[in-house]
Amino acid sequence: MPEITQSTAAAVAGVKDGSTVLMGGFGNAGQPMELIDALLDSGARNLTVVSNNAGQGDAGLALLIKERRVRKVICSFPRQSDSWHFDAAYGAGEIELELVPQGNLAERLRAAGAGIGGFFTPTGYGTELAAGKETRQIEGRNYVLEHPLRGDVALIKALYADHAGNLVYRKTARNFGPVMAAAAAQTVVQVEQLLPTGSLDPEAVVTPGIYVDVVTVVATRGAGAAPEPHPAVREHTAEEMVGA
Amino acid sequence: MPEITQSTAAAVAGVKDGSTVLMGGFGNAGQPMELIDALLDSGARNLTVVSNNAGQGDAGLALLIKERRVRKVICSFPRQSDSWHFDAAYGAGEIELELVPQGNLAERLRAAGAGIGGFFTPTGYGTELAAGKETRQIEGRNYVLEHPLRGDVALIKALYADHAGNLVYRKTARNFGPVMAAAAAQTVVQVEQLLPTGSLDPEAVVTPGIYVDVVTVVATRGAGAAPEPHPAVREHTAEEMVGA
Amino acid sequence: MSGTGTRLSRQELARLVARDIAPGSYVNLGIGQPTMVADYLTAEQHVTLHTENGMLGMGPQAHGDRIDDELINAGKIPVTELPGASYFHHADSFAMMRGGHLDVCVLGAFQVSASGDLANWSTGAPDAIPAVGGAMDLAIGAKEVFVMMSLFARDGTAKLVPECTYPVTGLGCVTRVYTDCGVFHILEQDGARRLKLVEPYGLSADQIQDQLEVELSA
Amino acid sequence: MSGTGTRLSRQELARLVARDIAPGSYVNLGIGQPTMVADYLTAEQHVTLHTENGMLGMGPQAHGDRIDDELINAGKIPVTELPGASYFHHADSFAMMRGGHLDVCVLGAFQVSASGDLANWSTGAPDAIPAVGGAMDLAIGAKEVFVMMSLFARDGTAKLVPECTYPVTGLGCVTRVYTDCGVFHILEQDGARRLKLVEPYGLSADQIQDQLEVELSA
Repeated sequence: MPEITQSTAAAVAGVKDGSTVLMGGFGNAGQPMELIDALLDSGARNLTVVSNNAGQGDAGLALLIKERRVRKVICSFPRQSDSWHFDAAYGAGEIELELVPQGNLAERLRAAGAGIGGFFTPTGYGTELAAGKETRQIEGRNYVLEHPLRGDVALIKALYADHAGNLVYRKTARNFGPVMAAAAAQTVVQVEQLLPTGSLDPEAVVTPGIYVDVVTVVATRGAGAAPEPHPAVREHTAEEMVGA
Repeated sequence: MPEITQSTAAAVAGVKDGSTVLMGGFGNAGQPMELIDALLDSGARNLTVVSNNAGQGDAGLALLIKERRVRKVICSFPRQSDSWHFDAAYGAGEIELELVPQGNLAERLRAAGAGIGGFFTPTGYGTELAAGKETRQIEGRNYVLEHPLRGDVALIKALYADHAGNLVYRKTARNFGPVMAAAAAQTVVQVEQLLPTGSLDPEAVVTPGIYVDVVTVVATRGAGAAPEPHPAVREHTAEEMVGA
Repeated sequence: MSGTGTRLSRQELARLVARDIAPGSYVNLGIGQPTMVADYLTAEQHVTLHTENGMLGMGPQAHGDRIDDELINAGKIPVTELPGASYFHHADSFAMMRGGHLDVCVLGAFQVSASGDLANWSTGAPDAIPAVGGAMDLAIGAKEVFVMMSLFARDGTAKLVPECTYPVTGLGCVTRVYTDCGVFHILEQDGARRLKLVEPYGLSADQIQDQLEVELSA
Repeated sequence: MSGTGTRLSRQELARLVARDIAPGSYVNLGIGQPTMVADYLTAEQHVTLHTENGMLGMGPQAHGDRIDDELINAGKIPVTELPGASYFHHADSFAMMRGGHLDVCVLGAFQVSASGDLANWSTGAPDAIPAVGGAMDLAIGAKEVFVMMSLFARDGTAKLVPECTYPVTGLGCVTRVYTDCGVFHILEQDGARRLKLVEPYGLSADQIQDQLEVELSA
């Protein structure tokens, strides 16, 4: 059963100086912006951030980098037209970058959640990004050995949670959420709405509640806005309703 | 776009003598019984079958084994109270058994579908089932190297398919279906009902159509029985409907 | 550390295990005797049960009209679904186990060694058909592995042993052993694992020590 | 093997690629020029588009009211959803690519070698911020990798080269190269990869051969 909190500050309290933080999102889709804002306010520094990108514009991860709270970024695509804060920090030698092909990033996170100690991937074989890594030919194909990528805390965004912590996402905002939720010691999720246990159909749950430690509601689509239909949300009977 | 066939015989025509066949199911739940019956009728022999169990009672895989069509079984749990046909074949030395811990079986299938060349798993380390296998200590924990398990054909059972081949399952009958669908060169699925494309909500699809090659309808719950509600099935508008 | 006057029945043992599961835990109960633990979990404990064939939020065994052949547990017994449940495929289910996300797994055993090695999948009989199922995944996956077994086999030999003589399921994985004669904890101390008797039943601690070839830690 | 009198425009090139995609294919179109291929795919081709940020059944770019910040493609451009679509997470999406399930992937390139090595992620400039995204996964994952590029760089040097001088994205992965001056196939013959010009445009086959340092196969 996850902890439910109304405070984004309380939600991110598990992030300490020096923590490795997994941040969901692909571009802005699925980026837990309000949790990252709270992390900025928390003052935590010397962070290692694992995320697909290295921040955009003047918001979220970009601001953490601007404020030099991030020691190292592990990502696949730091260079964007509006990644000026990362560009500046990198140019000044004030941030470390570990560049990982996007699928290896996703698979390393998946391995961390799945208890896999390492895996042979064909992606990156023969390239600069595999330099120095162990390789092996298996059945005539060349592979690189990659290792799991674990987080102390994952900050992700989902559409709905129930009180048991089950999550569903919305369209391509799903992206890294499910694998990061399983790869961190503590998973913090911001959702549009929190529903009673029994409201999400077990066939359509994407992230089971076992992976979720803290839930906070951030209605980014406007407070009081009616939630849009989602196939997982079902009409619930009194018998099925648990929690509130 | 999968091939749609009304004939289970046509559906399993891709299985040849000597094929490796992945068979879904955990016990009877999710076992594609009618496809296996068609496979028995096809006369294909010298098969390698990958499945969690080695057949039960006098049906499905048990009959294939009884008829000595199966050269080798790769499974986690062949010994059951009613696995007499496997017991007899094994006792007579007429079937080979590769015993794999259930989670390694699932992960090897997953690796095959995901293009992973091998992976280090803690499961089985130090046991008879890891005898002779490469091991490695990673960050203080001991692991065994396991390799992908590919099929020529997967035979699985789902609840509904749409004409694009998207699948949803029912309760614990989901089990090995999704990983086997991705691990075989050809995936054949029997479903209760085939729905127009656009009927399954994209948020709730479990197996995307890209993994499905042949679909056949077998109404095991009684022909003409009304399908039970499933969260993925949506009211479709004329605009959304494609196919028939 | 005071025991009762009598050995524990299977029901009493199940109640004891249930009592020791922390509120809010995610738990997998193995096939056989461990399944009985479910009967003693209270609603206030908010324990979520996992079954490795692809479900969290498993409810009690199904009877009568509620039996559904496609809603079964790992022992292939029809079960029910509780509010907050979820279904997932086999690779995801075993990733959940292997990845250390379950708090407790309760298993039966043929033998447990003093250092927590578990033997519960094979008697090593040469003519037996080997079958492992999810035993090895369960053994190494959960944060805590509780074993339920009788302390002595029918022939009187102890099942808590210096080294397993049956084929092992996993090494150093058991954290607690619940037996009819007492509860044992296997604790990591100074890099070594020590076996400690925390609650004797029916026999005194000294009587238990006398019948074991392993040395109990103080 | 007869070409037209003029080099191909980018639109003509996109049309050519679209024509060569087999009906019923699952296709990933890379960021930039490859995206244009979508405009020339016909409904009768029943091509299903994949975007690596977690979707099959991607529709055209979204405009106006249909723009949804949570429905974007790999280039972070708002797109639409077609009937039969499905969403999945990043690990599943890249498993789909790496596992060889996509029929065709279309990519841009800085250079392609005669043996099908691809260089499209980095110019190797020492002061540039490196960024790879999904390029390396796309390069090695699909059954066929089509490259779209101009045959010559702005400085006139050929981009079809004996060996890539830019950092490679993947080795031996490209199967076809679509350029303004012609279409090349990279074929596996007798264990070696051979580069074959199948359709010249604007230049004759001899003229193209004269300007390349790689030998074209007959």
